[in-house]
Amino acid sequence: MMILQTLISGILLGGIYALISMGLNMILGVVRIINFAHGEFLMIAMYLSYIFYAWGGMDPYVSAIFIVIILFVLGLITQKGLIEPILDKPASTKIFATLGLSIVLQNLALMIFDANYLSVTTPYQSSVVNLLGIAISVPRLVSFGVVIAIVILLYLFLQKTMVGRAIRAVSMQRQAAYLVGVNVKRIYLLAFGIGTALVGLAGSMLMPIYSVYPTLGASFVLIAFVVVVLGGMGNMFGAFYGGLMIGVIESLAGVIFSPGLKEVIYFIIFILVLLIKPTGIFSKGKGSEAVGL
Amino acid sequence: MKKKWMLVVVICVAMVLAACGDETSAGEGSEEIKIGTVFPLTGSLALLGGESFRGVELAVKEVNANGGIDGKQVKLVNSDAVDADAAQSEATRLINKEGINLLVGSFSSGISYAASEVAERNGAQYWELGAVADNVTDRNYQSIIRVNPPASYFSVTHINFIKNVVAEQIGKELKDIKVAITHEDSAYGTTIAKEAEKLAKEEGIDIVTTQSYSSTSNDLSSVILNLKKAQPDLVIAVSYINDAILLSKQSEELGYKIPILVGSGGGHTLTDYQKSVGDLANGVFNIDFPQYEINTDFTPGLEEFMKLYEEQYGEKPQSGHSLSNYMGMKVMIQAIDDAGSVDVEKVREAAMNIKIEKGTTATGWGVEFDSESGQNTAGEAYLTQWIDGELLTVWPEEVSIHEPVFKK
Amino acid sequence: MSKKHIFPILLAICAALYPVLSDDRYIMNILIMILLYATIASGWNILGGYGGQLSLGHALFFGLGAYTSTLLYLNFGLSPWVGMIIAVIVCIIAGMLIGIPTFKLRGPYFTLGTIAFAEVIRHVTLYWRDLTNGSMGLNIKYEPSFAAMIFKEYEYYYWLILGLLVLTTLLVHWIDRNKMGYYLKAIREDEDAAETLGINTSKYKMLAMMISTGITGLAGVFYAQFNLFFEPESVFHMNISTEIALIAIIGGAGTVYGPILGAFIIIPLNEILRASFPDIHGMNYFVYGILLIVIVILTPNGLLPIITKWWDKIFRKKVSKTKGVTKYDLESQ
Amino acid sequence: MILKVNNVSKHFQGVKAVNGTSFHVEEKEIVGVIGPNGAGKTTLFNLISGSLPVTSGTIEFKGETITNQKAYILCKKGIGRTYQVVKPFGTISVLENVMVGAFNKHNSRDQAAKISKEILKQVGLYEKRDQIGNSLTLADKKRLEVAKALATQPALLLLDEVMAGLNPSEVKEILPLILQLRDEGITIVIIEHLMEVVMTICDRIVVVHHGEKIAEGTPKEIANHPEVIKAYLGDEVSYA
Amino acid sequence: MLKIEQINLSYGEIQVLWDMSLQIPEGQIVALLGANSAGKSSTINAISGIEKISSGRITFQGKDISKMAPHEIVELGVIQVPEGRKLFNFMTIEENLLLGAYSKHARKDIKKNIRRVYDMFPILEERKDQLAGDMSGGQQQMCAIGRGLMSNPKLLIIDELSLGLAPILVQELLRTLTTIKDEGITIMLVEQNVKQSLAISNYAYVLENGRVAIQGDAAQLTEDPHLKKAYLGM
Repeated sequence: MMILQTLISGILLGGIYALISMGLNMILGVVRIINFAHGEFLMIAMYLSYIFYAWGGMDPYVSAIFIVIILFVLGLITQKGLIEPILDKPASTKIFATLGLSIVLQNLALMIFDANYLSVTTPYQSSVVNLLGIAISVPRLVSFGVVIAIVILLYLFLQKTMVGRAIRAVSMQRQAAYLVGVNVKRIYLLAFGIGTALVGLAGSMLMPIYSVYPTLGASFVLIAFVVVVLGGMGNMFGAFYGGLMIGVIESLAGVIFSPGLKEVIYFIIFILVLLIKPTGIFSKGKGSEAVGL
Repeated sequence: MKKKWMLVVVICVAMVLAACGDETSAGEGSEEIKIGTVFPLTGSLALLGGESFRGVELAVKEVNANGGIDGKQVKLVNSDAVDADAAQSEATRLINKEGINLLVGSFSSGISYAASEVAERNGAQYWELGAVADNVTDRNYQSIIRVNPPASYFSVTHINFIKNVVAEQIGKELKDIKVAITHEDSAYGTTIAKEAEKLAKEEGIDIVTTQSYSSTSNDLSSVILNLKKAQPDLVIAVSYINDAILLSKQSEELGYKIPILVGSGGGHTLTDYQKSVGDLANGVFNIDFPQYEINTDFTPGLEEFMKLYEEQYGEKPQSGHSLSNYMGMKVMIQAIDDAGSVDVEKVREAAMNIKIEKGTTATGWGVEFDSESGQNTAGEAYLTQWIDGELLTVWPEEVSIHEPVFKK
Repeated sequence: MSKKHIFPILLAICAALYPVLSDDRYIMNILIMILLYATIASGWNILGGYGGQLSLGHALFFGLGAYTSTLLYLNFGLSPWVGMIIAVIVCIIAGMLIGIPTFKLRGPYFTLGTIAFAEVIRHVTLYWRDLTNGSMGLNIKYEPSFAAMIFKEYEYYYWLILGLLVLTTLLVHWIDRNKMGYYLKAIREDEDAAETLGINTSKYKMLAMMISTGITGLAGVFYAQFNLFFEPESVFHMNISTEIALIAIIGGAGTVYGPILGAFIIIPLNEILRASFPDIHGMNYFVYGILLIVIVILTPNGLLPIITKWWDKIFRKKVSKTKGVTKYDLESQ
Repeated sequence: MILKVNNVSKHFQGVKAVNGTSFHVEEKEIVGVIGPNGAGKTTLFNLISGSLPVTSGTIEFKGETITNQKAYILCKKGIGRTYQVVKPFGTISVLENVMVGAFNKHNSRDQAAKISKEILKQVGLYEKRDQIGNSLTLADKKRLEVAKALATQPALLLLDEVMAGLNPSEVKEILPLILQLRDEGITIVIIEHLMEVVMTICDRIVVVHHGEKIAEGTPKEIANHPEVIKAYLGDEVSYA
Repeated sequence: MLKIEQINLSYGEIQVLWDMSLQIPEGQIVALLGANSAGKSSTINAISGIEKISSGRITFQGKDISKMAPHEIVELGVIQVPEGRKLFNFMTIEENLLLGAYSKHARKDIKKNIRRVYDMFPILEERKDQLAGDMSGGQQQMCAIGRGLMSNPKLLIIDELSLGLAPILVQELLRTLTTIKDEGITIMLVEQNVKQSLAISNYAYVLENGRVAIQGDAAQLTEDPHLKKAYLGM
């Protein structure tokens, strides 16, 4: 029972990680930028969610629609203003530009909101469904449902629409994408926008569960990297499986060993995966190598 | 070769800067008493660091409004000590550049260590008003004075509470009571947990499990599942805000009702905690510095402080950190007043001679310094409880305004 | 002694004389920090700048050095002077052990691998309280003595770290002028091509790693003895790793003096910004972040090459390096 | 016999890039390897120089089996090579580029510099020794490739299309250089598309097509070999 | 139809095309021949807008396309089938073909065009759900040509069609090209395989070192002794 409960909690937690990581992965796979400021976009989304709640009395699940749009636009601005000019610069420039962005956003939040932990109160925030003796938190279940929905929608979008195919095409074979008439720059823009919009959605889903504070992003971004590498860089759905895996590993490690060793264990797994199958456990092999990272 | 020229220039510039530095530090002898503050105002410790600083600010405002010390106004020279490194550098700046030899801080033990090292080395004096790690005063530095009670005092209250109140309430022998400890693994959590474990052992209390975790952790489900497995009668939690919230929310989510949860300051005191977890806060105990819903007969001056705070900042205090820093600062001011100088040795001597009875300060603490370590031995941590959304002081009796409530 | 060595020697002498001229401890403290970070960044530079292996996990070795010597001192009373040697050895071995797996990774994978290793060690340190005292950190009691490497006067620290930096710079200078430097640069530019020119790339990367981690560990020991207190967060945190790399990159990675220049920019900048906005919490880092972005975008190769170019333009009328190309092209048509 | 390639194959995920090729090279010979694009010539070089492991077969150098040894070891043993896609060390100077190669046999910087300068004079890059690698023209980058390989002081030099992309006058400049190297005792295997070059300087020619050797012989024999003509100009079929 | 006038192209400081001019008349197959690195790929990348020329002019149906972005040029109907196929290896054959119709003007004809491609290469229809990366070289080349046809091309530029393919297959593919030409699509054939390409071409340019060295009617060039010399040095 205990193990089952652990597994379920792990899977639900993994859903949250997956939601955050899918956006990071989209950006990584298509634009080929390691976005160290990804966690800060999550933080922004949660602050926005708080603002909608505190000033407009809007439930986080309702304001999610606006937040996704706002974050999408923020993503476009970031890509256009910061990322596009440095695409041809050396790796160190890319790393420190996004690291710089994360510092800027973190402290912007501190200046505006102070260091307070802000949270929303919803009637369902501590609701629990009991299933055969296993307790399942309602907001976590909702966010897991949203993750599943997003995975399906993203799948349909990427597989069945022309733009979706173009996004995959750019991540696989940039030059040929040009030759079939894809406006590659616009695809970058779109991918970055979708990536931040996804993390915006993640923020809305997290708001009933967590509080928001300026340095919140830092605690999620490294996990997101682990998830992405585990699932396979640029492999859009690998992030989903990777997220679930890390969630379960984290829960199990906490119960079996000690909660203080969770991070150690998943970082060791991360290193092992990097060494044994750097393309990620869930990649089809050469696929993510072709992504070029 | 040309590269080296650049270095010459850079070094020269640095030297010129250095020369300028010399001049400014020479300027002293004004009609002000300058005191340097070392608090984390940004970064991850900013929330309570800022709250602590406000207490210091208010005490100074108050004394200045009353004519200052011997007619001299007190001027705070502030610094932002985000972490131990910054504290080291800022303390050095305050002492050597601003020519200040009295420092106060700091809320965080790491910052306290770093700043007090600098004070010791530079012949300055460092007053700690909030950090709780015992080790800060265990070093017997002549430069350090601490007003607030350290972590081990928290643990004493924890164990006394179990011994004197809980045992009777749940109808168990002391040795049959199962206690679990969860703590975040920074210095604050670790010290209190370690002390509590030690004291519990002395009292023969059974510690069934100790769970440590990183305070930046996003998920405490494994901690909670481990608690669930251990089936304790009482859980001592040492948490910052984020993990305090997670602990309450997630145990609810995982269908585990903690029988008696006793926090240890930090997160469980904060109104943010109560706001985040809502009704789940009700019934949660907490051991901390004095809070505001307290028997004011025992804490004269508290109401004035509250008024002053709201006037100044337009909101209610987040936690008792501001209050204890306020009280500590007043002790410091008194010491300077008694010494009639800012000479560190005189101030220390004056401080060692201060004797204040318990129940006569805004925190209810008394003052009696241990001349070896510089630790105030008359301070104490109180037990509060969230009752209907309010953090009421419930134990010990002299400060309580409500009986401890136990859910059956 | 040739003429070109005069300037650095003159400079080092000037720097060494500084404490005689001024006894401002605040400035001295900042200078010590600058020299410390210049040393670490110079160490990083060997691997990251010359070898092109962008490590963002160097804090690991900084902390490892600090912990090794301090634990030996606290538990066995071993003098940090001896502890220093042991710390360097420990760091070199750790560097090797980490190098073996991570050098199989290239580009961003390598960077992420180094971050992961540093995180593992940070969390292990936090967890393994019996050995490391966990997050409470280690505190050396302030009892000045030469054997304990604790000095009352800042001058001694200053001279110690200056000496360390000079030695490091000499070493980097030597590497720069010798086979190893050429090989590392070749590896940075193109590993395959380097291999076919007879370079055992794994061996040289490993060598660079070992030297780099040794220096970083040494600096860690100094840091422990200077601050007398440190905790896992203050030595192992990723922010330290990024700051180390940033200093080298902003100054000019892959040049002898770039990291020193970088330290003279970044450390004072931090201090100045912190003092500039005492009332708006976060403003200093906000500005720092913006400056950081602007600098790395405008000068991807660091400031040193640019400054050198200006210098040339102003003081020397040397033919620019690219002029030859056009001339030759005209001929070849 | 300095080099012997025995029945060597290289498969990439089922694609047979090199398929059972055998040939040998005598000391001080210039051997040309020709064949259409994608015939597997460069892969063959990668196998000989140790840049890629073989799938099957053996390679012998100076009578010693060297199959699947690491590239840097082979370089130490005396196999030098150039890349068809030039790989200059872009941000360091031309002289430094060549010195990297020279360190293969010399540890002292001064000596490496001395040798490198001589080689740069030989290939005609001496005047540009202070330019950085990336600033060179394609022709000069090709020269630099040769110079780097030469600096390792090889006994066997593998030249991969060093003349592709050069204009006729540049080609004319580089031909005597190759002959001179041979006279200095270096054995040369050369992949080349410019038939004019191959036909004039090679002692023998190996023709590969679809990863297999289809012909071998003197330039004259090769020029009239029907298989070769077919491979190059295609079948004599007309559709129009 | 396509007119290249005096273009120059450099990669950084390396000039690869020197005052190159050529013309492609509508409804013909024009071959662009030459050894490796002669400038063939640079020429067509300049046409496709992937490389930006430093001077000169490229016009397509009278419109200056030298400053246009690649996707705008595709929109005009100038389609390149790149060297080495460059398929999207982890997509199915059908998805590859569909992506061919990415440009706006081609989307309305998706159904019609995909039918046409499948009729032309029945094997592609058989294997439409397989990953492109798993196909044989010949099938991949068919897929690449098919992808080009999906874009409703007016001018189809085919780079190194014969690369790595068996001669019989090359013959077959070249024969298909004549069919495509007969449907009214102009073709620019970039090839190393001289005889076979000349056999189906109307006109040919031979490049050498970024310049046009020889040009003329295909039939005429076949007999040109220069050509044999250029290729075999005989």
